[in-house]
Amino acid sequence: MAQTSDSHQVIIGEHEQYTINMGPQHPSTHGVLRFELSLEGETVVGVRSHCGYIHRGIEKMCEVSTYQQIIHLTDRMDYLSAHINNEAVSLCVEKALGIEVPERVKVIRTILSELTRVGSHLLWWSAFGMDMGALTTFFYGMRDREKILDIFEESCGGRLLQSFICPGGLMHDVHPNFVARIRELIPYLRKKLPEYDRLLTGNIILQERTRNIGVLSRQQAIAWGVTGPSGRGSAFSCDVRVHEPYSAYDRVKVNEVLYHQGDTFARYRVRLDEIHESLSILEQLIDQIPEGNDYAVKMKPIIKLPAGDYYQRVETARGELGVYMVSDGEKYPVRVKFRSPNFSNLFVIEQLAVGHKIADLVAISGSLDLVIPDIDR
Amino acid sequence: MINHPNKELGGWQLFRKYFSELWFGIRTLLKGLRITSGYFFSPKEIITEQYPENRATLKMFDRFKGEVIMSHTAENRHRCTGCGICEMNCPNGSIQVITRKETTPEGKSVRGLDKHIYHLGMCTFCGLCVKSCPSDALAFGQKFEHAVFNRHHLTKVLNQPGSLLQKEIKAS
Amino acid sequence: MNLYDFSSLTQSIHQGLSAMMAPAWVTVTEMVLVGVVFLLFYALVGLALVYIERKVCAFIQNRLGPNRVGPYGLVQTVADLIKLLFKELLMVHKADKFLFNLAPFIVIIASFLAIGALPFAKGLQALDLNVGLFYIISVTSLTVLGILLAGWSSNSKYSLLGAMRSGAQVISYELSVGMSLLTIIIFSGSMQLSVIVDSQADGWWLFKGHVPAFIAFVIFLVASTAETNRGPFDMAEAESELTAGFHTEYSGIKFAFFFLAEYMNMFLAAALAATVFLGGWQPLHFGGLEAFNRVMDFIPPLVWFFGKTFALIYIIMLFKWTFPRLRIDQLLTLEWKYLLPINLVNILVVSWVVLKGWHF
Amino acid sequence: MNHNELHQLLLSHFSEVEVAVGSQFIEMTVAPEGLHEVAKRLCEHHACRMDFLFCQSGVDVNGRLGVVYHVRSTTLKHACVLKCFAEQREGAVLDSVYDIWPAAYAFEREIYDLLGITFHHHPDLRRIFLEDDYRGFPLRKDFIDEINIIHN
Repeated sequence: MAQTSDSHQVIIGEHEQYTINMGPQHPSTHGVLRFELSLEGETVVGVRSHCGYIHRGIEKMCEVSTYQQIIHLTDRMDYLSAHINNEAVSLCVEKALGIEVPERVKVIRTILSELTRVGSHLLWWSAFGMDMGALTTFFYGMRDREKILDIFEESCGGRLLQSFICPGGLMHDVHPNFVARIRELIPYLRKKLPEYDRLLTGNIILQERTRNIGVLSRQQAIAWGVTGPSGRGSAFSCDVRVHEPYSAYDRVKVNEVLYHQGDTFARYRVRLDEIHESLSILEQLIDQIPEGNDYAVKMKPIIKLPAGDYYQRVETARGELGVYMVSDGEKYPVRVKFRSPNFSNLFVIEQLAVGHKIADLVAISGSLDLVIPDIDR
Repeated sequence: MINHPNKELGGWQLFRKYFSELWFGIRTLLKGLRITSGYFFSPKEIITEQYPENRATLKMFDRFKGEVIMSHTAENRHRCTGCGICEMNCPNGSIQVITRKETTPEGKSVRGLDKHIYHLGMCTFCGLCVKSCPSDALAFGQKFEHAVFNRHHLTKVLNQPGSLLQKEIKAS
Repeated sequence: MNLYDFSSLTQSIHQGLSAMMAPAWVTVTEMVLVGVVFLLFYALVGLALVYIERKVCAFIQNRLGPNRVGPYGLVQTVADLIKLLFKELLMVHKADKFLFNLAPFIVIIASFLAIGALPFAKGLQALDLNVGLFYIISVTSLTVLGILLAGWSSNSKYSLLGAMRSGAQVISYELSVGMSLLTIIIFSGSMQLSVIVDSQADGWWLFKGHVPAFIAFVIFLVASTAETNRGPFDMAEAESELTAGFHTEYSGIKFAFFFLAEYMNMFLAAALAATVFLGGWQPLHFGGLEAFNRVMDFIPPLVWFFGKTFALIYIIMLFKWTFPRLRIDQLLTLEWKYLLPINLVNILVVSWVVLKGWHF
Repeated sequence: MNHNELHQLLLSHFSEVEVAVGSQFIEMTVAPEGLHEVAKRLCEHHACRMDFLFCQSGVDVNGRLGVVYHVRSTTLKHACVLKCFAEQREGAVLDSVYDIWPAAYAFEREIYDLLGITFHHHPDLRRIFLEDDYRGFPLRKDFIDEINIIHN
């Protein structure tokens, strides 16, 4: 098999680069995302990310949907923060109509959002462990997330896509077991979380692989619009729950988790700490659900927003979700734009990964917690 | 395994640092091993559900959204007036309501339900049809084993053949 | 100790055969016999290990593991093997056909060769070379050749990256494996595996050799895990980075060969560690506890051998399912900055201990 | 800085721009030629310091294509909206604000892809979601897709 002809001569230069496609089907892109890597040996010298493999045109679909129908589309953007996405649209519509939802609804919405956040971060932890090669974490995280999904299923009827929060309140009242189940969940998770730390956080291999890898400075985070836990790992204080409280966040104490290192490990720790933080928010709220059974205000069958444009920000598990709605007073919106957190977080990877190894790229993209349907929408 | 440049450290300190790091590393690894081996030796923690075997005991939550159903009474009567609000509310067009002219005993001509067609394959379980139904005719069923070999089986007619409107509900 | 001596059995087979045919034919027949037995053994151990690995990881992960095919899923691996046999053998466009097909065989032959020198019980050893230990080390390191060929001939960048990683890794960790075994060679004064095992009749080297032997044991476990490309050192595969590393392009039975060889290498590493550090088929003996030692003697040596081996395999599996994967540069740092220097110092200490006669 | 103060500030500093008080934000409407300059001042002026472009949306309202910038100051905690409408529908061109807010990199590619507004000086203006040979811009109101869009 010796190749003797001159045309096959391989020139071995000092800076020989080659291109490799990571994705669209790749175990660590968590969906159909493609990184076009330029490599020198194992070192990444350039990343170009290509998305759009599952672009469904949700924004276009919203233009032919009534405001109630938009809700079920938002479930499918960032499917790990389905409740929070629903809440964003509901809040935007309510703001436009000038409706004040009952206190009880606000508290329940907040509880659901925090549960979603815990569930999402648990799943992220599982998947991040997988990315790093610790295969067992996946099952531990999933096992604990299952408890949260059970709570959702009992109240909302769905495990992943709930369509539960709707303009005007909730689709229906929460299940009578709702409070009791959350009261069980909090101590259970409090018991299991130190286990996560012992298994993965403290592990020397993980620390070595994540410290000083993919350092995102605060300026970079702001300039590129990296929000959520990824931004807070770079000391970018961007928690909408703190800065612009919505629903019932104004009555609870929310400690914003901030780390200053900006590396992969900082982003990792922000997320784990946020689970603790969310649990403490849940603890504060779970006793505050007002008595009664009003779960929604009466809405007209066909909602027509007054003409104008409206913007609502909420904090999903991955960052700031913005809903920008333009209405001309008809029953369909003229334009709905979702400022999805992952879409902004993705492109910063092109800076972070350069100069690191392929294995680090996996760690960095894992620590940014990308959910591809949210990027593509 | 840490690769810090420690030029200012003396030989002995470097030596101590080397071993303290080594020991730290080993200790963290052992901690992890204790957790996994702990789970290995505690079979009570196993959470796998043996699905086809536990079918008899497997019960979904009451509100589980398996499919849209129309409940019928023992006399084969449903509550659907055929108003078509569910069809209007469905975001995916998975519901088609086909009505027919009916004549009441009083001789009045009213609209009655002929076929309530439901495309399960297109349904996204948003719950708008169930919520918006003025006469509570629709509900969510608990069935979740929907796999079929032919896509056409996913299109269902929700009202049973020969079923009539319940007496207490006024047709429009 | 004389309860279970297989040498009389093998002797009688040899004599029976000699009475029937010419010496040359006797050798051929014996070789064929041994070959067939080892092939069966190889397949059996391979299948068993795949099953055990799945069950172990399932229990670690709060799962049940395979439980559909056969009782407790025992036949699952056989079913998988049948599936792999029926799968299409894919060939990558412009791949080097000859090398592509050769690579899995090199890998599997390398692991197969080493079994011959393993002492399973007294007298139950196909090849009792006087350089047995050396033979096993050299033969198992042939695996890397197959991996490199597989990566190179696949005409795929992922494969090539995996193969290159594997090359760097195996060559470095080979040093540590050899060095840690060197301590026992110094202790026992021989490279012949049967002699090493016999030298542990009154106690295993792990216990007799003080701390240095323990350090060597730990280093051997780590280094041989790395040498067999198992997690957390599975750079060559690195599922989340390189999809499947060097065997990305392989399918069907050729993939199964790689798969089987990986498990066989793990078995070999564990068996070697058990033989050298834990006394091989020698039962557990404590000085002064005659009654206890008697009871231990009654347990057959094969049980001892496989018991020790599988205990070590369990530890190696636990490594894989607990730890995150290292990065390639950290992997090499671990070897060259930690394992190798410690190993060298360790050998010095061992020589000192042996010179002074401090060991038991 | 509260709503009114910001309004006064913007009125005094951006005399050439139309500043209005919206329901939620102060809304500024700027002509395409002044866009880049106004954006730069918004970002760099010591009293504005709008350093965080948190949303940039392309819109097609009243038959005009435009871009809406939602910007916020991370230090002074105030936000405002900048609107800019292109002059014509076909071949709509605006200046890129990538050099001011790098976050615009992705947003502008998305707007280019779905609404067909070209951005001058964008480093890598390609389609982001749709394939490169796709014809038409789906988010435009006059976009017609007989096959895939169900009109109710």
